Amino acid sequence: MEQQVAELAYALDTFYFLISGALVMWMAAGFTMLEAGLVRNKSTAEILTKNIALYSIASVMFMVVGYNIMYSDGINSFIPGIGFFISGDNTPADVAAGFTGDLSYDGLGDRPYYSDRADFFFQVVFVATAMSIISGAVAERMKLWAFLAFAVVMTGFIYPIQGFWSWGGGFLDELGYVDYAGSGIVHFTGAVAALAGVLLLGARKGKYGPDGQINAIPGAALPLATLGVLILWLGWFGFNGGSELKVSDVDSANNVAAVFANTNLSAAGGVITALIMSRLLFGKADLTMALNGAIAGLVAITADPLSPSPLLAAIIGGVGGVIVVFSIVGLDKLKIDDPVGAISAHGTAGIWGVMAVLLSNGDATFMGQIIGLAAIFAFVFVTSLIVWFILKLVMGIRLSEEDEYVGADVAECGLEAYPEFVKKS
Amino acid sequence: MEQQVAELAYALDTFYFLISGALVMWMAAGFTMLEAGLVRNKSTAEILTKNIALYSIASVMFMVVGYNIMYSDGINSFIPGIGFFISGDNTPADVAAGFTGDLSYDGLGDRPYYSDRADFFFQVVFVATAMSIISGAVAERMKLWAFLAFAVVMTGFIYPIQGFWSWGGGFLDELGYVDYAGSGIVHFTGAVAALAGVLLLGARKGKYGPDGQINAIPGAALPLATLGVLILWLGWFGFNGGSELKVSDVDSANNVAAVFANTNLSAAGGVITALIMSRLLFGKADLTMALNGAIAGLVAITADPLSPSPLLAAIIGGVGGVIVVFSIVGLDKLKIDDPVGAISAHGTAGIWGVMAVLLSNGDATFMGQIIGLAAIFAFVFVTSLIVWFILKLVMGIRLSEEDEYVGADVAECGLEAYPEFVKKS
Amino acid sequence: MEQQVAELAYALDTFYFLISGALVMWMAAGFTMLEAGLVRNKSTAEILTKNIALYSIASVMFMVVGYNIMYSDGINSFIPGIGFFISGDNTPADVAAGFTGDLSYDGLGDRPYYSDRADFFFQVVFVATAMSIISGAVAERMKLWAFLAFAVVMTGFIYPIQGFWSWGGGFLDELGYVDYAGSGIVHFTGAVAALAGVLLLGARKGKYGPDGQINAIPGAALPLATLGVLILWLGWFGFNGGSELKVSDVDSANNVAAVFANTNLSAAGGVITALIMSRLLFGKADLTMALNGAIAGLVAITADPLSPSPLLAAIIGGVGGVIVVFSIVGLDKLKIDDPVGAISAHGTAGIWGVMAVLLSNGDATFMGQIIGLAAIFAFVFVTSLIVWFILKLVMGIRLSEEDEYVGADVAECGLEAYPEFVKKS
Amino acid sequence: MKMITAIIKPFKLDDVREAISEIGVQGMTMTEVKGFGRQRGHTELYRGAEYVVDFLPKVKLEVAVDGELVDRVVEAISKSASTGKIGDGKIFITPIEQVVRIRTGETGAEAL
Amino acid sequence: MKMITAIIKPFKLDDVREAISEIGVQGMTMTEVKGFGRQRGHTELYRGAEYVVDFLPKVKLEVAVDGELVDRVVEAISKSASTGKIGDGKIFITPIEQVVRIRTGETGAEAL
Amino acid sequence: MKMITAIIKPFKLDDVREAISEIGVQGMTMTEVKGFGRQRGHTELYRGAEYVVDFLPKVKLEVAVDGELVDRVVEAISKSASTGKIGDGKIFITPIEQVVRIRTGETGAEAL
Ligand SMILES: Nc1ncnc2c1ncn2[C@@H]1O[C@H](COP(=O)(O)OP(=O)(O)O)[C@@H](O)[C@H]1O
Ligand SMILES: Nc1ncnc2c1ncn2[C@@H]1O[C@H](COP(=O)(O)OP(=O)(O)O)[C@@H](O)[C@H]1O
Ligand SMILES: Nc1ncnc2c1ncn2[C@@H]1O[C@H](COP(=O)(O)OP(=O)(O)O)[C@@H](O)[C@H]1O
Repeated sequence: MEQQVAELAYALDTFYFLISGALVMWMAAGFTMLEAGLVRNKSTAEILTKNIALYSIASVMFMVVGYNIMYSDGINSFIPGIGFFISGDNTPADVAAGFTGDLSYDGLGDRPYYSDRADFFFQVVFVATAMSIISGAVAERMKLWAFLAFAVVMTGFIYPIQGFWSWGGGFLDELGYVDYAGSGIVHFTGAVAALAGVLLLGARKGKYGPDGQINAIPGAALPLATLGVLILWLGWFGFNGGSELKVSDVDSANNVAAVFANTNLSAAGGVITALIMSRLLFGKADLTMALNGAIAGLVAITADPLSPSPLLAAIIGGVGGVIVVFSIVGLDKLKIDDPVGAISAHGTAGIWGVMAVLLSNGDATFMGQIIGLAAIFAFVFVTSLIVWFILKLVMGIRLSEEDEYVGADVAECGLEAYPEFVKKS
Repeated sequence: MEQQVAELAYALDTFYFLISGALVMWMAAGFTMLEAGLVRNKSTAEILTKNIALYSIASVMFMVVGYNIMYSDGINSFIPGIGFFISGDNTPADVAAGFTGDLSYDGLGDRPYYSDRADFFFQVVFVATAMSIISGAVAERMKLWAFLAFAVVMTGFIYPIQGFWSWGGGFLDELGYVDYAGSGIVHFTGAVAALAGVLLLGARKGKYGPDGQINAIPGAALPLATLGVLILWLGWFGFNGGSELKVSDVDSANNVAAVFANTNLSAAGGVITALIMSRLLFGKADLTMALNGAIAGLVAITADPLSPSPLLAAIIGGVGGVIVVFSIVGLDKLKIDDPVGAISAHGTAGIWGVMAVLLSNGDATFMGQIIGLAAIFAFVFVTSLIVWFILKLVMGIRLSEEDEYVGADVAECGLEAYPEFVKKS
Repeated sequence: MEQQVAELAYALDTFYFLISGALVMWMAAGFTMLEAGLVRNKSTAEILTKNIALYSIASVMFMVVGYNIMYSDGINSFIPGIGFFISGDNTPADVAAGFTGDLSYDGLGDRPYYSDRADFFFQVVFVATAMSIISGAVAERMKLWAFLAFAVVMTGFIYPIQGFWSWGGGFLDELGYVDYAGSGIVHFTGAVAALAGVLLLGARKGKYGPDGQINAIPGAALPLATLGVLILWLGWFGFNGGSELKVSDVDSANNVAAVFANTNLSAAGGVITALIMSRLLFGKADLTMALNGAIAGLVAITADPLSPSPLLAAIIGGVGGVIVVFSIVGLDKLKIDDPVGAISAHGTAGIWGVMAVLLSNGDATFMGQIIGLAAIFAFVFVTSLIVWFILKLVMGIRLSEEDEYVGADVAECGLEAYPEFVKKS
Repeated sequence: MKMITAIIKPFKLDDVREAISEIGVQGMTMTEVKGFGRQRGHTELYRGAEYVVDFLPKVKLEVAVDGELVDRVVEAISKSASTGKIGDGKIFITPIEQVVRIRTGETGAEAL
Repeated sequence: MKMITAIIKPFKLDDVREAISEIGVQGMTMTEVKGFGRQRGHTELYRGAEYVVDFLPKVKLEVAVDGELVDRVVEAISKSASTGKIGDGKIFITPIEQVVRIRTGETGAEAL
Repeated sequence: MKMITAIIKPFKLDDVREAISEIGVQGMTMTEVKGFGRQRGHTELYRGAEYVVDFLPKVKLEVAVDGELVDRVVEAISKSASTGKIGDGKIFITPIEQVVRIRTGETGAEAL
């Protein structure tokens, strides 16, 4: 029976991984809808195109090279190795070989306890998530093909290299940097690459007035934006829930359950505080702030959705909801134009999330967390800036003024997102 | 191996719970889209705000106090106890302790067989469902913050108290009231609270003419409403499928499978009959009736999705689809204005569902079902009415006439759901 | 413990089936949104009605008779038997009886290893998928009730009969036709029935000009179309992933994982090549082509998502993405008007998928694959044509010119999909 | 023959239509327009940034009437469209030289 | 110079545009409007409740033409817009005192 | 009193509004229209099929002004709406016989 029990556990963990991965894949739809709802009509079809294309590019690039960089043996703990394509999977014999009769995490030893291919699938959707964050921040003014070129480099190299540092066994792992499902490794990374792009790209025309005034450019379809956030919320159960990496024993199952409950509560906390903040600051219940609040809550808990009590999880999310509102207003003051609030929700809230680990997780150290953030920032910002800059020289990254005025949809995709609806000019 | 098998079963049941709960969470998106599609443009952003906020409030309030009321020891079988926050989880030792080598439900004894935290997560999304029902019925004219205040009381106290009666081991449980996944406990409850609110609130301006005529106020975006119903349909597999509470042995697995198949067929039956009814009564295939028919079918089967044969399940749903059409038309005659048909689909069809248990489930008694409905109605209606009334006195529950004319979006949220689209005035 | 392990495996496989089936059910929402996004405003509510109604009819008809045809004993290997309604499920004793202690597929013998009701549920959503394909191709000009009448025959008889040939143990199965999850059996079948309908129905008024010009009729809401494709993408993990039919041992689990990864990569490949093709051919990145490319990639891998390496999977999808672009342009040249590209994405790409099996699966033969396609085409085309023709005689299948001009929404459903938005005339 | 063009508040449309119909005018054409005038727009905050709404939604009604009816129609519109608050709108009277009913080819007052 | 304003059925727009272009008129301006007239709206049922559609979608075409062309344009519109059914619409002719082409500052017939 | 009707490029709306306001004109009415003219539309490809966009989005501004202001307003519009490229639009001047302010019943120049 031992073999059977080991196989069943392997099957359950693999299935759990795959379902988690499918939920994370679903986040691609969440970002797509969120961004399509928060840009203007005239940039909607292009942002849709960008999102479905970036997901596809991420999938292929990570298969071709990224996965093998991130989980390489590594030349040293800073420089990963390289490899191509995806190799085979475990055999029943591998699985049975080291089985000690103990299903718990500690009893695993070196034994493979889930399918490698399932692991690849789960990882591939993470890199797509990081890339999705970027498309929103540079929306409405960046050239489609320049963006997709950046996606090739980001998902094939930049993300995997920094991912190697923590999850591939590199120096951040050794240093004790704690980041359960990737507040820093995924969300902050995406936000930093976005920031580099936005700085080079500049703001949308008309966003900032000549005498310093900040003009609102309302999103065209808030139901889609709301749907997007609810999709992300659902997908996040896979993102965080799957990051326990095991469900097949009592402790792991309890952990996964705690992660689900905390993830939900943190998002809820973010919504509530962001809504209250916007009521206090602006006098109205700004729906888009509540939406960003939800994401901020989700990002904030992602660095450790396991250790906090449910109450603390709600508070961590709640603080995230406050932070995101101030961050959005603050970035606008700095004339950093982020149409969907991605840099605030994934970046600023990501920083908070990484530091909030210290509230409940004894394994984390202040220095470890700070160094983790600094390393990610330095590496991702510099490499992204270089890549954006090269693209700028080679093909240009910004739409011509006329194309921006007409809209990326007609200029880049040759069609309109809502051709039959009469729109305000 | 015994310990391992017990742990694996625990893990599988926990995972099944969590996935079911995630599907139920997804119903929040379903309600949001359904309601956003069936209100007018000018109330859309506000209904989105309400939905995401009510879900968040439900999550937090149930964590803070609701869960501990619903599953308290109880002062007696009418009055539950109270407690706060969520406590720890089972240990591997607890799980192994009472393991008899029998995985079936009967063999469980007192042994915990799934994570308590997963149970909390599964329960928390149910209370959000009940609350979501209400937002649709009071849409387009209720003040945002009054509604959210009601949500605090409903999800923290009213729902948990009546939930205690059946699912927490209170007097309805003792009396033999049968309600598998909550046609009464969740859906009828939501509809009754909504009814109390609507009665106090009155109809939308222009809905009923001076000489008794009933004016149609078409929903602004039927694709969103349809998406919402399909989301609910999917989520309901978690709602009903998870309510078996166990999947880890042959009988439980078969039961869960039967619940999935029956839930699907009942919804299908509801669509078909509602569509035919609307063709017969109105001469056209009214899509919105088909949508309400799907929900009515789902609600109707929820009180017992296990006992009926697949054919009977389709019939129970089909009757639900007929009932909902007449209920919608009937409530309009009574000048009870329910923009999305929530009271009919969850209330009237909920009554039918609770009584339809008698068709196939020998454990249910006519008196037990009737008393269950009566108790829920009496308690929820009276308490809700009181809360709505207090809110009316304290802060007012209805938008000013001008705000209602301008629309809740601008009045309450300071933005528009579709700012760039030209709309009919 | 043997009994327990067998039960646990049974439970896991049943749960895996149900979750896979739920994901496939979700594809109904995908088709609905895709089609609602690609038709014009004035046909949107009707296409929504068709989609929710066809899914319901498929569910009921397959329960009443289709399932019993498809999985009948068969009069011979061409003519299936008939039967009605759904019978009972396996008992714990059945499951335990033949348990050899070997969980692998080969060790199963005749032993039931998952719930029959779960199997029914999984199958029922497949027939709905086939039917969904049709609604898009005949959109904007077919009468609602004629379409629904066709759905009754298609889901109750035509699909089950040809399904019997391969999956019910009929002659295609004997002949060695290899079609893992149904590129041919489901997708090509749907496309062929659609083609028959379109040929009888003719093109939408204005689609083809008098002197051979082809006029574009842009879809009204591309965000919905994109959402639809992302929903389908997610649902396809259930469609292909569930078609392994087992997850509970190491080999099966690895297979399911490989299927997930390959399905994802093939879709990604289709997006990338379709986007590049549209850039090369039309000068712009046509989003709708990228969307059809995703579906073509998914359809193409469906005939064998297990044997190809990840790289080959991406290539198979990539070829699908190229094929679909040429197919769409080609069908337009033949004046075959398919508003959503269903015949190309499911039919042409389906043919490619069935033949692409030969690239990696040694069990498939050229003749077997060809005969499979030919048999499906011949049977489905002829029977569909006859049914469409009878419907044409009996009730008419095409909207009157005036109704088509006004739009199916007002003509058939008596309402508008977006009544408040101002639309271009 | 005159064209009476009225810019009114959207929610008064039904009242105005009824008032005109009562006088016996059988047709009119309505356009959704945006008005800028003494009734100032408002400033909204969206994500903390300002958002000025200058142009307010108005409805433009065009009614072609025969000379003798002009005054009565103007009066009917004035009364039914008035709320007494700023932004109630304007009525413009302009000359029409000829009218043709497309269906019949009728011209002049008969074409109305 | 005259302004010819035609209210027509939306699906006739292309025919009318072609008919006018053939005469040599080079420009026109189109507005989506709603018409109320002898062609009555219809009553729909939505969820069992009545729903009166009073105002029907129409297209308003405005064509400024020099005096001599007026009759030919009116005739061209009349013919191409006619279906013979009620609701075909009207043509109004009104005087224009001056025209300016913004780009060049040209005025009068040259500005058209 | 005259009605000045200008067909302009949509993105010039704000400039034109400001230019007119500066002269002291207090009100105007804006309509979204589609223009057909020398500025030809373009052909798009959608799924490989052609798609001609004939009518381009324009904005129609209607400004009623008292006689003396007419020239200044026309000039202000001309200047502020001009890009020098084809399609800049036209200005039409037509007579108004009477104006009424609905709120007060004022007529003539006072009603503006
Ligand atoms: N000079 C004008 N020319 C054209 N339309 C005008 C003019 N002045 C006002 N309007 C229209 O009339 C509407 C109401 O005018 P406003 O000055 O706001 O209030 P009131 O009508 O009470 O004086 C404006 O929104 C605009 O559409
Ligand atoms: N007196 C009027 N003033 C302005 N527009 C009118 C008038 N009468 C009719 N119209 C416009 O002409 C359209 C057609 O008129 P209607 O009376 O329905 O049919 P017909 O043109 O065949 O007489 C109306 O929908 C309306 O837009
Ligand atoms: N004869 C006309 N009558 C009415 N509107 C016209 C006329 N000619 C042009 N227009 C309007 O003016 C706009 C600009 O005209 P166009 O010929 O394209 O360029 P330009 O104004 O530079 O000559 C057109 O889009 C149309 O709306």
